[in-house]
Amino acid sequence: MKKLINAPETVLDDALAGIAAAHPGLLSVDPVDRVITRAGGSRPGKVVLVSGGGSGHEPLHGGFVGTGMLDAACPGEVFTSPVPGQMLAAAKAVDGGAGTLFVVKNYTGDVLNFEMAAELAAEEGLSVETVLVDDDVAVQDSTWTAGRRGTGGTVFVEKIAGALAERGAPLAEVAGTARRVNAATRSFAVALTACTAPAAGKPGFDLPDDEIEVGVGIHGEPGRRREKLRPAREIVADMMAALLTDQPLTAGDQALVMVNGLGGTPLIELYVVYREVAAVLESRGVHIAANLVGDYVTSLDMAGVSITVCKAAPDLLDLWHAPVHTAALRWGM
Amino acid sequence: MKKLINAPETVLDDALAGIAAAHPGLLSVDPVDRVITRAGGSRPGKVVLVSGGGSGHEPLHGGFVGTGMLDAACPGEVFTSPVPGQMLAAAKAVDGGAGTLFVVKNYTGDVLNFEMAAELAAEEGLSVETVLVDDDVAVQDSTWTAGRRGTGGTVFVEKIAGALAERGAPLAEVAGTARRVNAATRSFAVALTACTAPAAGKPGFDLPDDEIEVGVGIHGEPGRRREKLRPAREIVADMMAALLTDQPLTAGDQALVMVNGLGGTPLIELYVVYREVAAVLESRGVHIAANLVGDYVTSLDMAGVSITVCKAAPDLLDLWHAPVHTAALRWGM
Amino acid sequence: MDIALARTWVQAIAAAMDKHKDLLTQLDSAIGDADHGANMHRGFSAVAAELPRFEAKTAGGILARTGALLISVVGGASGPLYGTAFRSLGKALDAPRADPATFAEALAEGLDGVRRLGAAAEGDKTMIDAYAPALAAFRTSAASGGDLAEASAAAADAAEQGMRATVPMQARKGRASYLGARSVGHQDPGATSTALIFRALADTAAAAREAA
Amino acid sequence: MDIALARTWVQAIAAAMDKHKDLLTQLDSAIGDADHGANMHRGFSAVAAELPRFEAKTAGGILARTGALLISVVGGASGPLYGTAFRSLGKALDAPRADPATFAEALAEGLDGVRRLGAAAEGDKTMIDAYAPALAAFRTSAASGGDLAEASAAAADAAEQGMRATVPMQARKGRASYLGARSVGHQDPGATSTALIFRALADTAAAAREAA
Ligand SMILES: Nc1ncnc2c1ncn2[C@@H]1O[C@H](COP(=O)(O)OP(=O)(O)O)[C@@H](O)[C@H]1O
Ligand SMILES: Nc1ncnc2c1ncn2[C@@H]1O[C@H](COP(=O)(O)OP(=O)(O)O)[C@@H](O)[C@H]1O
Ligand SMILES: [Mg+2]
Ligand SMILES: [Mg+2]
Ligand SMILES: [Mg+2]
Ligand SMILES: [Mg+2]
Repeated sequence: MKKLINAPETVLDDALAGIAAAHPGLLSVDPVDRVITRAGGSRPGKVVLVSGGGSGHEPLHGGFVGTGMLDAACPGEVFTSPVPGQMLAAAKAVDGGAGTLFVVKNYTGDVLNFEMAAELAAEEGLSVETVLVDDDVAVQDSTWTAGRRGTGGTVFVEKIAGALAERGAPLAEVAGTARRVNAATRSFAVALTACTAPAAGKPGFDLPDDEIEVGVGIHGEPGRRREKLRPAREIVADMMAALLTDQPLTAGDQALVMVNGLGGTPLIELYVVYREVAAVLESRGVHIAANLVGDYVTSLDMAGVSITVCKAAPDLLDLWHAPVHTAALRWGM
Repeated sequence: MKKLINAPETVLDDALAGIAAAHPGLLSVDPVDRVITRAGGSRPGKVVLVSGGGSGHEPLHGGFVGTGMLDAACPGEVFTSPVPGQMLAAAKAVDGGAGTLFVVKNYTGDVLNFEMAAELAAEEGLSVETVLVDDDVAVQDSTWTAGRRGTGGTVFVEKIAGALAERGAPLAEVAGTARRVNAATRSFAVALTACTAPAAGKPGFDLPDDEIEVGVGIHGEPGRRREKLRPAREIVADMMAALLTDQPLTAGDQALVMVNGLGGTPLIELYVVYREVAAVLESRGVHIAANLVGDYVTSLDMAGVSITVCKAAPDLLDLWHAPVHTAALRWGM
Repeated sequence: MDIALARTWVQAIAAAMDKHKDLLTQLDSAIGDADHGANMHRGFSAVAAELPRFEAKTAGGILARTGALLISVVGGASGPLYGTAFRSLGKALDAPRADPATFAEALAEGLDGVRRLGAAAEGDKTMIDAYAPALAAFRTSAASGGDLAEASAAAADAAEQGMRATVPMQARKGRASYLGARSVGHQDPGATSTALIFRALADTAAAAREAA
Repeated sequence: MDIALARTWVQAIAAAMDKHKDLLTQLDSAIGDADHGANMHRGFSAVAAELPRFEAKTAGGILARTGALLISVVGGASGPLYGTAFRSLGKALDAPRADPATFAEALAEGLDGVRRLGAAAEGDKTMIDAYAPALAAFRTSAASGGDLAEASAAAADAAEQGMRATVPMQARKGRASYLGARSVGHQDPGATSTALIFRALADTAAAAREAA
């Protein structure tokens, strides 16, 4: 295993120390509770957004803490949901008396731990709402399964709901808008290589030099199926077909689009992919109102890309464009 | 070779089309001349900054075109300096009558092509100055060699000189400041894996699973020597020793620091590295006035990291903090 | 089951997780996210370290504290699930010692806790596929007069059989479900750690009987 | 050397670059940035494509146009260097045809152009290490009455020898210099493309003599 780390056991604490050192004016890091909050403490009267999940997806979530987005993030061990105590500590650290929104990616571990945290928080008198993000169309949804995974759509949910909270909206409205964003958002990912979790020490799967995994998540697991590597245009066509079958976008629709690198894919390839994505949407008459091209929700060193498309109503777009200042997203300030 | 591309021959044009599609309000892309300019054309009376170089280093340089930084960039083929005609087209497209600064990374190809472009531009009546960036201390400088390579320091030069030009400074002053930044900046890089140039189709070198290349550049070439992989702390200690031997920083100095991923290294590792860099500088009493942690000057899909340290005078820091709005760097607007 | 035995059991689990960490991670690597070994190891190492400070008047107290600590240090799916199992099991054991039949009902409470929280059923390819047959075997043995050692040995055997039976299953819960049909052919990591937990119980009870 | 021969030569170079693209890239991969094959191929493909539209009254005109086009499409170090070589060579040939001695002096102008621009000397492990011995051999042959075919054959042999002699050298110019001592043991890509250029000249001249 080749990584720039000190030891598999210390990756998370070392990275947290690095985040603290890199963003002193922006973020406060509690290394004991493992909580990242906006520098400056709680904001009375403002609904706060708290998210978290396993590490290995950087900049998610710590990189989205700041004005106009999250108030706190709690990173778990690599690919392991954080524990309820962390979530509670995060919620209490930033509570402004106006309620807390937990933004939770739909994984059994995240859901169970956030549920427990919500109970603990309620016992301490906080009013908590939870939004579950489940945007990954590679996974079939059904009441009999764990349901869809939460992946790239998390960025849209956190940005838009965060902007609304920043404007002073009440908890129910912030939670409702977060759920609207999630409902309007779909993602799909392919991997060219497996990633290597530090604790495992070797890649999660072997992939021949001419094959890709289609429909992967962000935890290094294999995808729904294996295919031959093909030109980007053909791969993107299939990904967009999966996205648009699940949620048709038609002429005149406005879209928010993210082409997201999974950690080991260089930007030049992401731009090649974006070009194909834009061409597909354009051919349908869909207007891309805003986009992100880069690494936002990663899977350690996995080479690959996810595409996220949100069918965005005007009020959501307006919130998207509102000022934001975090380590990973910044505009308007 | 596993890449999300359509074909090795079309990577650059496809990526340029993607850049154009992704940043419509910010950038204009001329796909024939292969020139990226700020949207909105030339700015009368403003000194313009034009840079360029081989592709494969994204976001460099196109991602640094915009208010407060570059006026134009011309990307060559992967790892191949652009041609004089491109540079001339770029300079003419953005000329504001107040002079042009060419920001050139010190490689034989870049230097020769920009020299020819400068001659052509002079023949067309433009006044051109050139700043050579040569910050890589892994390469020994001597009048008998090609000299040091230009790597991460380019970002500091482009940002600071770009801010000064934005404030209306004359060409000589912008060029002088660019040279001061370069003179105060040092970089050093290590690679954990080779990168694969699309035209070559296979990695540039083989590296055993427990070895790293020390002192690499940004073109996939092997480094100065091969070493065993060690904990990040020890690797960083050696890198910082190389940087600080070449340019000592002492207690009270202000530093601009960049921990830069080479394309295949995930952000969590960059934060681990940043933590060690910050600890070394702190132990010397050096104050990090600002920093970047992320992928800014890459080498395709190479896993590895470069560290860049600029000993920054107050006026340079002030320019660093000035507003900037490009695809890859944005603050204050 | 008594306080001393509960302590020894928990320690034996910690030792087993330490020993089989890589196996669990490897299994989780095939159909999950490669952290189950680290998760179980982190959880039970913390329990083993805190164990001397667990003040309890009942075996249940020890096990409930174990569950609470698992919840607070493990994370992932297994943290809340095993945490709830041990907490429910512990809460149901509020006497200094319990005979096999009583312990069987406590084990049943643990399984119920997992079921309620995770909403998985037998055949979904989870820890339940080891836990449920283990509980059934324990009950049968206890009902026919088996002592703790005998009942636990039967439970451990059944858990291991259940664990192996997860191989051909297609997962419907947890991360492995994302793989759909591709989850078939792999042994479930959580069923494997459950088998380790019952085997630790059997070994502990056998050693205690020998010592007595 | 005349106009027709210049055209054939340039076409032969394009064919050689097409054929040996991967070799050049492989050599550049070891001590450079893996683009020399693509660069030379792009350059001479463009030249071959434009060649029918090169209107020239002299062999030099063809070669000067070749150089200008190389500069405008190749990039990298080799673009300006080979571009300048062909431009200088071409400018020195301002008659419809040139005898071997005149052509030798034109080749010398080409080499001078490369030297002035790149500031490299023999032994620095660059294209000059193939070009300089090739020129010397051409001159010697021409001076002793050799015709173009003979002189070019001698030049091609010498270029190939010079190319091979770059293997043990430590690079002092170009990208390979960054490797320091590690550049030793590898053949210089630019010296290799220069040898291909002289071999193309020798083949072209030999074929022309045969046809005559
Ligand atoms: N809903 C569920 N009910 C019961 N057990 C489950 C459920 N979901 C997952 N599991 C168990 O948890 C195990 C995975 O645990 P672990 O790897 O530690 O957590 P995570 O899946 O969050 O990475 C699975 O192998 C399975 O046995
Ligand atoms: N200063 C120089 N003078 C002469 N030849 C040089 C010089 N620098 C590099 N070269 C030649 O150029 C070749 C590399 O060309 P190429 O790979 O196309 O360009 P780049 O080095 O810019 O990638 C080297 O092998 C060497 O022969
Ligand atoms: Mg996990
Ligand atoms: Mg090159
Ligand atoms: Mg797991
Ligand atoms: Mg090269």
